[in-house]
Amino acid sequence: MIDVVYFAWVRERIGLPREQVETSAATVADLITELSAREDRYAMAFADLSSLRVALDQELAEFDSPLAGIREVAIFPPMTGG
Amino acid sequence: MIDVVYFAWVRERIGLPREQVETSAATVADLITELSAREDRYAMAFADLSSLRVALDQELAEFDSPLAGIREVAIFPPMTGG
Amino acid sequence: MRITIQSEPFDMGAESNAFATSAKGAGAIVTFTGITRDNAQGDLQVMEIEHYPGMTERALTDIAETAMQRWQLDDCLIIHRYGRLAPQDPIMMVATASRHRADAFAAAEYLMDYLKSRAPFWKKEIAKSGASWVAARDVDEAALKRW
Amino acid sequence: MRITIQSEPFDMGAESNAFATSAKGAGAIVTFTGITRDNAQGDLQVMEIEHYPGMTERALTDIAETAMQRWQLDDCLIIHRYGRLAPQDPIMMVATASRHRADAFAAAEYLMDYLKSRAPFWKKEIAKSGASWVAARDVDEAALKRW
Repeated sequence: MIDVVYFAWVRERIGLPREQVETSAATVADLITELSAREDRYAMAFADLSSLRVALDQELAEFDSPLAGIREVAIFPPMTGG
Repeated sequence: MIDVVYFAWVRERIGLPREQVETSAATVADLITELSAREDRYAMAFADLSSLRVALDQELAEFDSPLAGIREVAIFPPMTGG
Repeated sequence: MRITIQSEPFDMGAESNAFATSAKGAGAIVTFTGITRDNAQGDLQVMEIEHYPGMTERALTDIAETAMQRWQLDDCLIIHRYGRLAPQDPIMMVATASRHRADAFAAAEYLMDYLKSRAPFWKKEIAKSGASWVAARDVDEAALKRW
Repeated sequence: MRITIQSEPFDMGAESNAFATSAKGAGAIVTFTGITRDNAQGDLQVMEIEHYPGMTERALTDIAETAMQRWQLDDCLIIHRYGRLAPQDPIMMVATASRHRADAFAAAEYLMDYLKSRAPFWKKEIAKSGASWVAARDVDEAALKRW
């Protein structure tokens, strides 16, 4: 079980801010493929990987970063602070 | 007759902030040579031209700038504002 | 070094003065303040800022610590708001203190560049004409390359 | 655009707030404040700043107008004191307002670089150990080359 959190329009398209996911995905990319296959709202939120960023346990990461040992995956659009 | 004004250590070495000078010097450099010949305190203040800056009618100028039509010559060290 | 993430408004002048007072000995203080701008249509009602609690503190602390190591700074400050902001409200500010103005300027620009594109904040403009998420700008991503 | 040359102290926080308020519409405000630093011996009593009345106003106006033309600025501000300053007193400040942070930063650095070496101010440190004129630094002259 892994916590998956969403922000901004990713959160809005998926319709929830956080969920627990039962997965054996090896990488963030695998997890995204798995969720996209599950329901349309995920497929729509994750359609364009170039407009997504990810963090693992609150550190920025890559799509091919391994999920082993990770408790929290965050998926969100490019940040717009400042 | 031209007004000549001095600032900072140039003023201190010459011993006055402003004076009127009767001169037919063609350039700032000529005026400096003329004043330096007049008294030691000028010669000492103007000994190292590389540590002097000049302004003509309140605009930065060069040593070879002509004095024709100028009312006020200022001689001072490099500026240290800010 | 102080990092503050808050929903409440802040007073940039009072924060600047407090920062300058605590950074005694520094000759140079640079501040940057980001203000909520109206949208192109001129009908912005609210700017909503979402953030990632936990990661935000971490990301800003990392950015500030890197700046403290990379430049000769006496101190640095980051304040960033989240929640609902009105047009003209300050969104965030950074401040840097150094003996040297070049270090104070460079560090402030570095903090801003990283804060724009590497700190987990997202802005949504809520206007009469509709709501939309502010898009990241290529120029902000490109700005990171210089560091 | 405001240029103020004064012997009285000023409150950098209050000036920053007033500047930001008057520059409505700008998203980015940058300020630089120069503070009187103690000398190397730690015995500075007074910093005396001499200036060239008339030329100072002219030089600062020229510098500010050039910045306004060169960058996309909504407004800019220069305040510079003269006379006798105590350690920790603000000496001067500049502020710039723009839609774009890059313009606000670049213009503030430009103002500072020119103000350092092209505005007719001279600083004298009066300390227990003696009085001396602050020497211009090569690095300040060199900083002008980038513009």
